[in-house]
Amino acid sequence: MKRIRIDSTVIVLGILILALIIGAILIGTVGRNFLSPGNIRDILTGMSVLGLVAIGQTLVVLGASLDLSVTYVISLASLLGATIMNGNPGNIPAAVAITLLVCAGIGLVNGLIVTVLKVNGFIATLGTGLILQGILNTNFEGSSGSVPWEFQLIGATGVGPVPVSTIIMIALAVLVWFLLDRTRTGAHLYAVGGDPEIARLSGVRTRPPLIAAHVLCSVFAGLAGLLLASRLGVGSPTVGQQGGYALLSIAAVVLGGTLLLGGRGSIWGAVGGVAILAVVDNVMSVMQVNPFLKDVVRGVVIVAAVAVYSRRAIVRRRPRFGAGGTRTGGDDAAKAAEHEMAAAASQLADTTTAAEGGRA
Amino acid sequence: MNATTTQPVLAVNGIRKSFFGVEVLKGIDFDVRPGEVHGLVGENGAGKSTLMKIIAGVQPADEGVVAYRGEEVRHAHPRQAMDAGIVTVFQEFTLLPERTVAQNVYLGREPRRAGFVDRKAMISSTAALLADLGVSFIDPQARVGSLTVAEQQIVEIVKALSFDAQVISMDEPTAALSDREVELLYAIIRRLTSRGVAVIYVSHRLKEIFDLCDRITILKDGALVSTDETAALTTDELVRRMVGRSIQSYFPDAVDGTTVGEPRIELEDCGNAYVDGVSLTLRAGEIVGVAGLQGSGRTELVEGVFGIQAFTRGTMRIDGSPVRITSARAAVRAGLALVSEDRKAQGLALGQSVLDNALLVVRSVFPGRTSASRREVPGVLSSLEISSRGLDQEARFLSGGNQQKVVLAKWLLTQPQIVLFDEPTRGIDVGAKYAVYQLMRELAAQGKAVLMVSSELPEVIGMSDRILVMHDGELVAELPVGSAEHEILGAATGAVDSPNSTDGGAR
Amino acid sequence: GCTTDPSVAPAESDSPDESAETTEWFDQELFDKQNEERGVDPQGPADQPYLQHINAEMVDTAEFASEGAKKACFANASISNPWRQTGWITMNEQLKALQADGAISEMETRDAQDSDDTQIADIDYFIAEGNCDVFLISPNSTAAMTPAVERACETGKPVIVFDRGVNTDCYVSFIHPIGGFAWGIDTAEFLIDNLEKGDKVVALRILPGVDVLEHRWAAAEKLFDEAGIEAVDYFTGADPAEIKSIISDELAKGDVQGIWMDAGDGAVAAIEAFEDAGADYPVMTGEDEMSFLRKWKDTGLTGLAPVYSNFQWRTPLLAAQMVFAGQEVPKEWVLPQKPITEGELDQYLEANEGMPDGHYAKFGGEDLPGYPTVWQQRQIP
Amino acid sequence: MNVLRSLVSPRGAVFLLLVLLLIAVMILNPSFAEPGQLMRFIQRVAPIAIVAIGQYFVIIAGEFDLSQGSLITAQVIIAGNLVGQDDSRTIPVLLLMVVFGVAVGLVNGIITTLLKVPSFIVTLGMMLALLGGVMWWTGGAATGNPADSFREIGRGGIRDVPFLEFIPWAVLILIAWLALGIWITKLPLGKSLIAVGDNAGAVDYAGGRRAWVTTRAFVISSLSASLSAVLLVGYAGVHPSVGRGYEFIAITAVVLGGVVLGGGRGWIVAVAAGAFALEALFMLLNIAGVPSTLRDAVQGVIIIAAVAYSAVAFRARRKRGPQTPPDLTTAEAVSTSTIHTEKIRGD
Ligand SMILES: Nc1ncnc2c1ncn2[C@@H]1O[C@H](COP(=O)(O)OP(=O)(O)OP(=O)(O)O)[C@@H](O)[C@H]1O
Ligand SMILES: Nc1ncnc2c1ncn2[C@@H]1O[C@H](COP(=O)(O)OP(=O)(O)OP(=O)(O)O)[C@@H](O)[C@H]1O
Ligand SMILES: [Mg+2]
Ligand SMILES: [Mg+2]
Repeated sequence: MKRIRIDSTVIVLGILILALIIGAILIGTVGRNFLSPGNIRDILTGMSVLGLVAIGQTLVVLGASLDLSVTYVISLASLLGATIMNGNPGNIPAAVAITLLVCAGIGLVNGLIVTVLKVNGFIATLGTGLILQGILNTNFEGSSGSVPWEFQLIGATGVGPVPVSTIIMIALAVLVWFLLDRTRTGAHLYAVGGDPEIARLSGVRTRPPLIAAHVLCSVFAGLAGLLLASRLGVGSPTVGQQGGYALLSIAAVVLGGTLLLGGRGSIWGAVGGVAILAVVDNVMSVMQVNPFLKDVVRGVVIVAAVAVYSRRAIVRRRPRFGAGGTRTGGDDAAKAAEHEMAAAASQLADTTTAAEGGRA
Repeated sequence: MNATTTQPVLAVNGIRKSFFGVEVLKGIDFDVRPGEVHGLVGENGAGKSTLMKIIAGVQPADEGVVAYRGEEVRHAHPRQAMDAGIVTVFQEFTLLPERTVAQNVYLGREPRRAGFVDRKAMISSTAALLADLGVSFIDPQARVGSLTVAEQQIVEIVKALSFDAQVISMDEPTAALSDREVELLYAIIRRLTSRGVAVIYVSHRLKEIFDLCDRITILKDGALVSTDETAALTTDELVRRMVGRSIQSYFPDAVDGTTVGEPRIELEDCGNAYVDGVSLTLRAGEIVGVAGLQGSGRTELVEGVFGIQAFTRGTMRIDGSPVRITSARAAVRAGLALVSEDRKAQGLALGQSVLDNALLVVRSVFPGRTSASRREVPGVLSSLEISSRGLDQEARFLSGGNQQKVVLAKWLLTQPQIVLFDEPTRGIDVGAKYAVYQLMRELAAQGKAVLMVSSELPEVIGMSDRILVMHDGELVAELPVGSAEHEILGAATGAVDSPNSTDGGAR
Repeated sequence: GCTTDPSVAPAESDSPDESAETTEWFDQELFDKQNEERGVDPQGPADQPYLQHINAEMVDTAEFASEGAKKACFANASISNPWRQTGWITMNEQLKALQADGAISEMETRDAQDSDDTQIADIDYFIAEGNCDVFLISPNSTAAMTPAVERACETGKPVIVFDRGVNTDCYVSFIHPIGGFAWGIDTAEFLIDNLEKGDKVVALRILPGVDVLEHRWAAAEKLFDEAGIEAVDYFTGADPAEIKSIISDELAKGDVQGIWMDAGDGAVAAIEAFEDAGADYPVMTGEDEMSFLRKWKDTGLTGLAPVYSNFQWRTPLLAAQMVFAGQEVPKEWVLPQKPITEGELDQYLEANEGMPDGHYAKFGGEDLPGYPTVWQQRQIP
Repeated sequence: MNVLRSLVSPRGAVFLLLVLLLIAVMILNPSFAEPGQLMRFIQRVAPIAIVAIGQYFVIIAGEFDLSQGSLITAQVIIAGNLVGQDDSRTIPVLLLMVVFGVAVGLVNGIITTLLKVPSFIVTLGMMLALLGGVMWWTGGAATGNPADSFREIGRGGIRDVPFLEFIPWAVLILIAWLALGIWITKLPLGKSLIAVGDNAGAVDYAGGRRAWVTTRAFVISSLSASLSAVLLVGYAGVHPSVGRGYEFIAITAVVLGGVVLGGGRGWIVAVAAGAFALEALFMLLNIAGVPSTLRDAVQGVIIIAAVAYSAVAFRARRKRGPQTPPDLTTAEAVSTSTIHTEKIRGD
């Protein structure tokens, strides 16, 4: 009975595989090995930070909001983390905790502005982003703080060619997948993103899931910031802007098949989207493409990849007839249901009549 | 049945409610008793849905009290009402198309185990609920968007039943259902009442009201008219109280001087992905009805003619000359009009004014005629007796019937020659229905061809000069005026083999 | 099994608290050093400023001496502004010259597009996959790139850093012009000389947080302060529209006698704001970008064009050649950085005739193969 | 009284904000009240107001145009490189810019409508591709400012006008563009655009060419960006950073003007007022001497506050209902649930 629909995550995977194949060939033409450990590590490293941001962004987008403030949250987190650690390994737990708490606070503010003040997510987070930028510029002049060696290991160690940071990112993706799939908050987030009024009429409190999504999004941006601090060894007030993470993460999320209007999408799609971008970037870097041209290619790839499935994602009705007027048999189930429905009605009618002994 | 149990389970007293300073409920008293089906009727905009929403805790009343099991309650969120046992099937679907049946049914109160959603339990209890109703054809794990409208309505009802409800309000649950599913719903409701559940039932199909209800409350313009035992009312009396006047006949006779003329549109063996082998002829001055079960492809038929799902096979002629209509635009240019089935999704831009909606088609297709049409708007609107607060009023604030009239106005302004009506009276009240019927007769009298798709058999029988019946994507029969319901149903269910299905309408 | 980047080891040199205190940009020691270097006559060939050096402490590179054409790997921060673009063109022409000489076989470049994170990955990629004989690194930022540069040093291959520095001295040579403080001193002294006490200077800065730029303002602000010149600073993102609005608003508030810029971008817009408001031209310092020089010439205002010597883009490849030849190179290779004065203006305008507005007068590539068309047409590889 | 009330109403909020900001500017700097200064202010707002007007048409149709900023940059550089010092090229290059603007709008529109890629993504891609493309073409730097005849459009004006002293061309162009915009909103195209934003399905079933209608909105947006580029070339000169971030400024102005993101509602004049309010805010920050590092923060707070005010004031008003004249209230009712439902289902 389950009606099959080509899941957009599958399409994303397809595009990714295509990108990998083309990438491998292109890299082969310049005499390099696509699957060499160094190259794999380059791709995966490229995925880690954006991946973390995209995971958070997915949550917000599922809830039909947006978060443009992630760039500044990332910068702030890298600074907070690095300055609190101040080169002392003993400070790591406190630094991580305080940083994530502050980020959660920013997410909470975003969430409250969006849900309580009813400001559109785009504008709300554009505004908080500006505020954060002001705070960063006022309080930090250039990179500061110092990350102890122990914490730097997170950004520089790997299991074989797989960086620890990627493993952390994937592990968190699993966690979020679990959250979306197996918790009420997740289910309610899909509902609120799909249609807040329907969610409300169904008894869902519409604010908490969206607030939670914003909080988590900022926390994930904070994690990305900490990861960057670990890789950079210092905190930097511009590291978020450097990566253009806000728009790229939204692009990756949509590339991964999540509906920008909310209510549909998956975390794995977003990770796939990030992977596509990382592979494209890697191939272009190895090929030494002109940096300006890289942006052109990125732009085209993003649009083209989304175009592959966006038309397909809008399924209308099941066709009943094939090209020449032949029956596709797609409606057999519904046809069978007709009779079952009739049978069910009469059976129900019988039982009630029997129970009540007739009715006027 | 013991419908006269004295103590009401739910009672409302002196409910008042205003929107933007306009009072839409003017002190309503109303109660339901356990095991009773209480019908709530009234014209479009009478305030039925608003009352339901107040009971459901969706909107607060401005004044008045809601007493549940003898105690005054103030539900600020639908969830509170649901938990207390007051459950509502709203007029608009409250299902998320991207989520599965089980996820929708348990939305807001997913069963949990160790803090996590227990998917297995959710699926199995949804399956159990479905099985309890004898519905085995809906998969709890199917995406709701992939279900037919009727199946979605059943899911909606299942969702309501999944609560341990004492009172279930159903706001036009049958608007999207054909008779088959209505029967199923009847059975479900009877089973509920036999368990002592109280049901508030809102419908514009008076037959259902009389079939099902124990008592009937009539609202008019936000005020309570009467509450009576069903046995004490007749259809005529009910209608008189609803509209304030008596309507002699539901279905006006043809306007004098209406003559059936030349064929205006002819289809020969047309087909697309949804319908096939459609051959029919519509003549000037003729009203042709199309009957069929839900999902039999009637909407696809008119959408095919109108170019929305353009026919990929067969030939079409308008006024004798062959045409290819591959877009709605081409159809409008060729003189067609389609009053679509779903007013909110396809008919109106609800945030725009009455005037802008009325001019929607002219502006889209004949921009050059905009200013001329603009001058005609007041005349057309008043001939349809639209009651709005002015041309500037947003369409969303009109009641259903008035919205439908705006849709009609939008098409009349294009002066169409062939008018396709898809469920023209769905969800509108008797008064507005009558106006629509009269309009159809007038169009016919003006020599236009009218095709009407309807799920209400009395309407098809009462209005049509010929009746076409669809089954599973094909035209299976053509029946003459005055055919009986069982004949139509026979053809629609495929039980009776029609003599010749291919040229059903061509004669 | 676990693999740790071999070089990610506790940095011996830096103690935790040392690098934590970097929030104040002004650094008296550096200020004094650069102030002193301004006055030093550079050593080296007079007609090749890109090979000159100031107060150099030479290091022996015999260990790297070897025959044959070498592969250079260049981790570039970006080419996102006209200064870097001009330099990048020059560097590629220098590469062609060295390839013709047989010194360098090829240069593989990865461009980090202004991202620290990307540049770290770029350097790591070079270490793992690049087969590099020499690493050329133009760091995107100082502190962040330090660990990655150290990793490159660990490979035992020569590392040459230029433009911005790093907090380590594992490199063979660090090439840079005198620096931001010298710029700040040059410009501030010029403005102070040409203005009265109490005059107002509007400082148009590009963006906060970049050390090279911050040093310029840190020095200038201090000197203005001491000289009793009122100075207000703005970040403009180098956007001329923003610059014009800022100056217009300042002129609406009151007179402005001086303009200080930490770049040449947008100088024209700043001057035009005075023209449009009907105000007298200010005393102004821009940069040796052609747009400023040309406008300076047109208006005849009192000006100075400090330089952040663009010819430094030639030096790294030349240094690499010297290293492989076993010649000694300066450990810290301080290139001269002499502002263009009013007297030299015509000379530089003439020399750079036909160059685009975003070109830098002291690009120093006149003797390279593609001159002048490659720069005129701004052919970026 | 009525004026006051509509100023406080959500629809008029932007005008109130503008008035407050201008008063603040005048208090801090009385010379601003001089007509000449005012003209210069309008000249400065013109490029922003024009892109905002273009963005308005895209947003009421329920779409986004993020490529405006990059298009401005591209056009500015095209002008700089192609006109050069040759006056006679002014007209041909202007025509070329129009063609290029139309082409970019068409591509945005066609990919959005025919390939069904969300416009946020299409125009994001366009933003990257345009900027990268033009930088690639020019090697990052413009050759130089174009001839004065070209720059005159954005820089010059009618001088020695009694009382006003100086009327910049930009002011006249802005007035003309706004008038044109208002006129378009009254045309079938404008009405169709807002209907598409409200309910695309209804437009489809009414025989409207939705793809073409929406595409034209993108073309208008791109043309607005191109016009803005022409003014900016004159006002500021040629530089790759001219136009950066304009798409966000434009969207902010549109939202400040009370337009609902998602489409179907909004008034073009309020959008122009939104652009003025935004620029007045920037000016106030300059004049008040707010430290440059803090400006972004102040700007962020004010944007959120202004938009939140409209949203909250609207809800309060909706509850208060009775006191307000019916025509005003109905005009203000911002999207309710049903609309949202249709949108989600419709797409
Ligand atoms: N949210 C709202 N805002 C403004 N007016 C409303 C709102 N909801 C309902 N109304 C108005 O209240 C009146 C009663 O509407 P209601 O939906 O209760 O009628 P109804 O009896 O259910 O009609 P129908 O049979 O068409 O469903 C109508 O005039 C309607 O326009
Ligand atoms: N929401 C939906 N999602 C997917 N398929 C649908 C949906 N609604 C209808 N269908 C399918 O479309 C086809 C025809 O639908 P529809 O019910 O509109 O036909 P119809 O004969 O016009 O019925 P009616 O006009 O009585 O509603 C059927 O195959 C049906 O299953
Ligand atoms: Mg109703
Ligand atoms: Mg139908």
